[in-house]
Amino acid sequence: MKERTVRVVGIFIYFDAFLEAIRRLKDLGYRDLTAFSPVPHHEIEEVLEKPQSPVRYFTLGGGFLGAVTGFGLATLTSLNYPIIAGGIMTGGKPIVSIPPFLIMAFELAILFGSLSTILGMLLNIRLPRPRVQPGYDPRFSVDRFGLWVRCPADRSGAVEEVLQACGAEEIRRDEI
Amino acid sequence: MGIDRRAFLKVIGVGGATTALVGCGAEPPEKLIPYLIPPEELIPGMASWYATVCRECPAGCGMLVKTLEGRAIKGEGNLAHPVNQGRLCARGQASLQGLYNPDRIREPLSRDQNGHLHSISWDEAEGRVASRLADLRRKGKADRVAFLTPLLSGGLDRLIDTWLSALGSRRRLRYEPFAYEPLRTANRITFGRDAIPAYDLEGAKFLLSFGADFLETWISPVAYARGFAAMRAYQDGRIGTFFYVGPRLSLTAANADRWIPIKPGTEGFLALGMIHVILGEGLEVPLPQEERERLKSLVKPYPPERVAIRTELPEGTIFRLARAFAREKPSLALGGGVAMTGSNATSTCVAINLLNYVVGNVGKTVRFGPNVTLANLATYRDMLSLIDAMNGDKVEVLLLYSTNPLFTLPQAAGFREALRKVPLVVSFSSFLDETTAEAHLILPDHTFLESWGDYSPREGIYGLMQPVMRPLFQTKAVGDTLLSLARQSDPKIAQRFPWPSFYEYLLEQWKELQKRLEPGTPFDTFWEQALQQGGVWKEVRAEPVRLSPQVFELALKEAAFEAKAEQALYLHCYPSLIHFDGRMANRPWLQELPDPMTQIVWDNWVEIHPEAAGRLGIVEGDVVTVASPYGEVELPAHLSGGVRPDVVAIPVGQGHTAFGRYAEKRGANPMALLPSKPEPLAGSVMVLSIKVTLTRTGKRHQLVSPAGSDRQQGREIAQAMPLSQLGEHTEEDHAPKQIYPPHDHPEHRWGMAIDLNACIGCEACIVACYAENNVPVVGKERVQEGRWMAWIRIERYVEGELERPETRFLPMLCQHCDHAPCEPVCPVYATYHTPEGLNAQVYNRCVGVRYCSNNCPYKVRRFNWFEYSDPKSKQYAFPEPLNWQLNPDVTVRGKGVMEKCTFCVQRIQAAKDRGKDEGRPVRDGEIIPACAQTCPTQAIVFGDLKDPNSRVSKLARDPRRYRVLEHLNTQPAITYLKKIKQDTEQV
Amino acid sequence: MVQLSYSQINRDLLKTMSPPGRVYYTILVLDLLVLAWGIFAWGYQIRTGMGVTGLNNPVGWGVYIATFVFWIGIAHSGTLISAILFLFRVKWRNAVYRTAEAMTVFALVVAGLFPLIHIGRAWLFYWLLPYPQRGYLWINFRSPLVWDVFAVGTYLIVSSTFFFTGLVPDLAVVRDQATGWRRRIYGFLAQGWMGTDHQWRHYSRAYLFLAALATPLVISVHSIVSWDFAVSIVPGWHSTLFAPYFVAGAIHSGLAMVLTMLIPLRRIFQLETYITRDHLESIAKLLILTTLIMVYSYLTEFFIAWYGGNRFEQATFLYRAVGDYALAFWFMLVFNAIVPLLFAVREIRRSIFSLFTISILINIGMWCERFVIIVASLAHDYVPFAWRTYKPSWIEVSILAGDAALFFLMFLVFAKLLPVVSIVEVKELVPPPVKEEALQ
Amino acid sequence: MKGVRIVVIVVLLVAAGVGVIFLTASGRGNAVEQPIAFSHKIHAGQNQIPCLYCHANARRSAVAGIPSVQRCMSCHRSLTADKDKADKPGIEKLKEYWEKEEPIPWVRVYDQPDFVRFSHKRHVLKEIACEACHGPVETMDQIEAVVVVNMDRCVSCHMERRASIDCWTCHK
Repeated sequence: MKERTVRVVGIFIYFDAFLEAIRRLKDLGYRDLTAFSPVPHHEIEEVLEKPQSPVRYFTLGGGFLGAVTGFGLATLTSLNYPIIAGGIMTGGKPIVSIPPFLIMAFELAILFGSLSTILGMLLNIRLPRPRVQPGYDPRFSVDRFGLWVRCPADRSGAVEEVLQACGAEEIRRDEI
Repeated sequence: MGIDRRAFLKVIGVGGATTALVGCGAEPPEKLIPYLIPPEELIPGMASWYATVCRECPAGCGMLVKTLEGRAIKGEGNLAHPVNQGRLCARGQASLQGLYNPDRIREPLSRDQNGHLHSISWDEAEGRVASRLADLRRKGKADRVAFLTPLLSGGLDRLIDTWLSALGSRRRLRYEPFAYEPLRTANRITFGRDAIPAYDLEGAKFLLSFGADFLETWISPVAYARGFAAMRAYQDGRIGTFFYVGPRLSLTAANADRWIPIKPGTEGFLALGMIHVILGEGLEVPLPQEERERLKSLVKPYPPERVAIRTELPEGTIFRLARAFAREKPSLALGGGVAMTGSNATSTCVAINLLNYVVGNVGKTVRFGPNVTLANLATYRDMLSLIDAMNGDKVEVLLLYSTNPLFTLPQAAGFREALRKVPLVVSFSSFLDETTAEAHLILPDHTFLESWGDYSPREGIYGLMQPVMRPLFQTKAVGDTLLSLARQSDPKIAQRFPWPSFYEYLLEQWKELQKRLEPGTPFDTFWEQALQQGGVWKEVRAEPVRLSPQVFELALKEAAFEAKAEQALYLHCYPSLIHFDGRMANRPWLQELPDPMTQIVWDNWVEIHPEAAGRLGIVEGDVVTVASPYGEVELPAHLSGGVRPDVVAIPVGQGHTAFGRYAEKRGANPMALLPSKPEPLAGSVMVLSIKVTLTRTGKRHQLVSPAGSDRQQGREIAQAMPLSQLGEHTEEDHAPKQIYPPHDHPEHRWGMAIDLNACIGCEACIVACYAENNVPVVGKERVQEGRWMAWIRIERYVEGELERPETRFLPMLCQHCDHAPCEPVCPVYATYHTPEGLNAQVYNRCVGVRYCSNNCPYKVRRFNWFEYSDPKSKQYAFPEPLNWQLNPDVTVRGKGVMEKCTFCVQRIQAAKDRGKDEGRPVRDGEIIPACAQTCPTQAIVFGDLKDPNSRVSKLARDPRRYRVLEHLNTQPAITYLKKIKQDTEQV
Repeated sequence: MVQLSYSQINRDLLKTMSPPGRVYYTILVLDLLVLAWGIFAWGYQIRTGMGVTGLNNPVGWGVYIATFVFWIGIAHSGTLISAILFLFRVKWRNAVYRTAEAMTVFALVVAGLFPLIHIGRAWLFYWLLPYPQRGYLWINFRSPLVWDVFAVGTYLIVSSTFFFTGLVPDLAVVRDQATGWRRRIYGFLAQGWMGTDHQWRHYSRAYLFLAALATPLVISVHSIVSWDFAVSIVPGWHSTLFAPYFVAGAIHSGLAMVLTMLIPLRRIFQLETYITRDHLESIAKLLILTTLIMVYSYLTEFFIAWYGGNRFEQATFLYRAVGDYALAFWFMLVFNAIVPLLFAVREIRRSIFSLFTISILINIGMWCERFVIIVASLAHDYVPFAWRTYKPSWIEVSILAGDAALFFLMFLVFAKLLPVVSIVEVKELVPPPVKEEALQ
Repeated sequence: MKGVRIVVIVVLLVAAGVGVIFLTASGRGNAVEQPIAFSHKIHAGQNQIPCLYCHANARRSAVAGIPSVQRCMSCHRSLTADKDKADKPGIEKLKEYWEKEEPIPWVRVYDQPDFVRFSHKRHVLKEIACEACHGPVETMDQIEAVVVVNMDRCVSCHMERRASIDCWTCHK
């Protein structure tokens, strides 16, 4: 059996204090930090030193897939019913008419790109889920900054101390 | 009473009437009704054709009727018939709508005390007539029976005469509203012949019509149209010249090189003035000296300068006309149309006869011998004496057959009042027209398509009529009714009529004919041949005629015009191409057919020159009271440069007060305005003999036409070229550079060529298309809204200034473009290009986005704005039994679907099918779309453009070729040939 | 902007979602009545046929398609504000983008109905979709209408996604303030959003990419809509100018519509502190730009029609100016290209009244532009014999009204159920509370 | 997860809708009560009467045709077997129709919509077996449309046999 871990929750009013707390905990070697804020702040990311989001690859992949699908769909279906010149002749235009089919490619590239971006985001942040995780404080979405620190139970006191030192408004310890 | 559908199904067997469903839907299970005993030679799904004679006007064109499973579905001209040689006019095409008219009288009717009509049995109806006739005979008053028929000839004509004289009466009148009395009388005066000769338009080099609308209604329009087209065809560097003299720009006039709007009633002076010039300049053919001198003195009072004043024409015109007429031999002057029915009509016709005579046309382009049957007609004066007799209680029984004098006689003649005095009026009419509506007993005849009979439009032509289908209703052929009445009469009469049916009687008549014409042929062969080819014809030689001494007594008087006021305008009532004398006003196809000149549909109007209208403060659509000394009518005004400023024109044929849902309450009947007094010499109606005043009523009436603009605004849609430029050089086609490589048409590339020089704008093609392709009639309001459904239209454009308009006609239909703009815009491939070069429209695939129509530069696509195909719909276009005419080879389109010309793909399919059966390719000329088939002038040619030797390919290389809106690179399959402009200044 | 605290923003902006009063319900009921009438009119049209409209043979498209293009145009400014200005980091967008984005989605929904409404056999609309149909048939990808299906469909999906994505953090705000069943519903909609650094990190990326994708999309959509006309051969339609001209026009009308919607909205919800006169002025400034593009487009169009020497083109433009639809033409010219230039005057672009009035005039003018382009070109095209004019029928008017009612219905519902101003993004504009300051 | 579930449900609904569109209007089997219980099994199966004997027009016309009552009677009048057996109500009925001089109101089983142009002749002459579209008629007592003759079927067969698949070959 592994060592029992607990979650220490610190709630902050002030952003600088909040950042300071993160910085200090990081310096102390705490890796499992989750920062809550009502608005996105680059500073948090910087402090946490997280890698760049991989959502971009989803976008790229989706876009590429969409372009291929769009062009392929238009081309293959045009060749599906061969009356003259391998398809259905309209207005003397070639059966595989590149310019309009590029429009299909473009539109589906955008569509697939967007949808896979969303998909990528959802996969990455493990959403959607029906409800918030226990221990989430509704104030996080209003004006409070929150910090979860997962640490072995015996280290929780030290964490609380750091939080306290940085001026956390409220400190709580959840069993998990 | 409804149609006996069950009985009908017994006949038609499998197939059934066309249902109208587009799209996939659950349909109730259909019944399959087999034949009890299959008729021989009748295979369900295979068409049979029967030859008969069109009886919609006295021209007597031969007709072939296509029937499928016992239903007549399409009428076409009989190629073997000498009159029309395979062509039919718009009215002939519409004869099927007489047969299937929803307002037909379906069984015998009798009028009760309250004036209501109710149905009775045939036995009872005949019994009542028979007993009255017997009664009269007992009282010795058998001569008080009068029988009024239209122009008949052959079996039925003879039977009626025999029957009537057996009864003891001679009051038999063959009545036609347009009986050409002045022409006949003039021929008697000039040549001693009470006859109308054959006119050879084809042979003439110079044609001069004095108000004879030979392309519309005059005598035999289909035959003349053919002759006219041949005369106008480009040959050896020239085309025939045609001048039209008359007060109104009729369709015929519009086809002339020059319309000379002469002062009404002065045509005779022009003719005499021309003779004056011809004789004076020695341009005449050699004439006996004495005759020449007498003629010279006859025309002496008419020197050109005096004629110029009378006719209001420049003197030079008279000289030029005379010289051209004499020089261009043989020429032909035509007269005796309704524009020439004033008080001096006969003398005018005599003058025209003399004009033909002095340049030697008589015997060449005017041929007595193969005379037109019209000479048997009663004159208007005969009608007046009948009216007198009726008023004098000398007519106890009036029998009316297919004639509507109440509508077609001048109302001042008093037929209505006289009719009320007749104790028993019996009508054999198929429709409840005005006169029939006054009858006491109605014994409805079959329509001609259901009847046996024969008709001879002129000497040597014996057209045979056979029923093309079983009678639709409880009607009875008039011949059979007469025979039945004879049988019910006393035995002395009965034994004179031993024939069990009119058919037997007809056979006997034809046995005599066979003895006369082909004594060597067995009768059965003769009869079968006649049935197959639609009659028998024998060459009749022209007989020489000489001037009758009577002619020199000619004294041409100034025409007299009666008027209520000084400022009055000449009234010109004319039979229109579409409605003729009004007998077909109940045909929806014709009602919806735009008048060829004004383009107005479903209506009647008074045409007035803008100048006169401006003076009177009248604008388009103002309802005006037209008042003559004899009566007045209210009609909407239509402004047009097509009449002289001192003339107003009203078409005859509308203004019915009875005659069914389609005919009633459309304008007014101008017969109310005409005088009762006949023309003194010929005894005809003096149609153009009064002046009328126009006053605004303050009411407005929308006159509706499908035409957006009658000017082409320099867009060169309908093109023409001067004769002089033709043959100068032929331009090579520069194939434009294409972005995309051309695509192949593996087997055929169907195409069409339309010769604008041949198109006379008669619109027969439109009706033929309606009939062939189940095109719905939508009604006046819909046309106004821009929802006209015609797949082919005749675009009429006016060029030049108002004083000297040049009219161009352009048949516009789907161009079946190789690069069709409509095709790529369809999201669901409902329209596409077939391997044979057709622009296809698949109705059941169409979702109705209408983009194709927007993108069609020719605007030939038609959208189903309403549900025209569902009997449950309020807008149902084919009320029973009109729906029986529907062509089962063509879908009846449902609402929300685009449709358009298919080049009659069903005919292409049928021809290919025949070819496959016979193991051969389709032959050139084998496929004829409905429009091309009926075209009286053969302006439309269809064929395979891939075959360089096909007629259409050759025409597509003609130096006159052009394509409409060619710069759009739509590459249409239709090549137009430019109209040729005769250089009239040289005349 | 006045310095506000996070909680103040929260309070103020959530207030718009407080239970509505009687006026709201009255408007809602009226709106529903109009909508119901429009639905009835549509039903009647389907039953009887397209003949109940004023459309006819040359004029196959009328106010339905004109309004379709109009709504699509309206939609564009939403994306412009939410996506393009986002990419350019324009600050003033944060307060207004939610409304603009909502307008995009709603406008697309009502616009998307028109192709359905105007087709002759509306019950077969699904034949236009790409799926294997009976008998090996597919749709024709060469048809601009299929491009429309794809473009508008993509646009609707992407902008709804974008809209919803932007909403999620706000939904979490609402969830956290709500109670009972509302909490459960918003909780479900917020999909467990907690605002963790992890979530924000991916979210910001995704949002950025969506914005980046939406930008070319919005340009392509109106280009494709313009190609409905430009790839045809109808004089007055067949023009290479159309794509940029339509995109500019779309943004022009869309910005005007944003003004038309925002001005009453800020008044009703007392959001003057958030949507300030400066915001409105910024939009007005953008409008000057689009107006100049419009002026340029019009002039180019006229010049080419004249200089091109094509008689049909010339006739079409002459007909527009003096023909049956001259009134609409002059409305278009004056309202789109002349009146908005008044915004050059500072007082005018800062006056709420004149902003509102001119925005409405631009809306009218832009609708007239689409009407003139469609109807006047079709009424008089190549063959003079086939010319005929078109007048919308009461059915068309009813359906247009119903469709507009649907738009306002969605807006009314939106205004009460969702935060009309992005709470998160407004907070972003405010510097986070800092201890040093508090100490001072 | 709920969201996923909803997506799945929506996808399923759409699929079901498309399925319904595909499956409806396919003209599937509709055995109906005929006025006379005529058995193809007896005629075509047991007695081996060729199809074209009764449906003679199939090789001459677009319409295959239903045999006339006369044709039925031409056999049944002379068949002595009919006289012996009393338990043949169908034949009794047939004779009734014949005597009343009334055609028999058969109910159509195989039908094509009005917009379809189909010629039996062309197919029979190309020796397409009747069963290809009409199914094993000779095994059926009561005729039933077992083969779905819709555009899928027409086109696939036309493609296989390299017959024309031009729309206007079959649509009018």
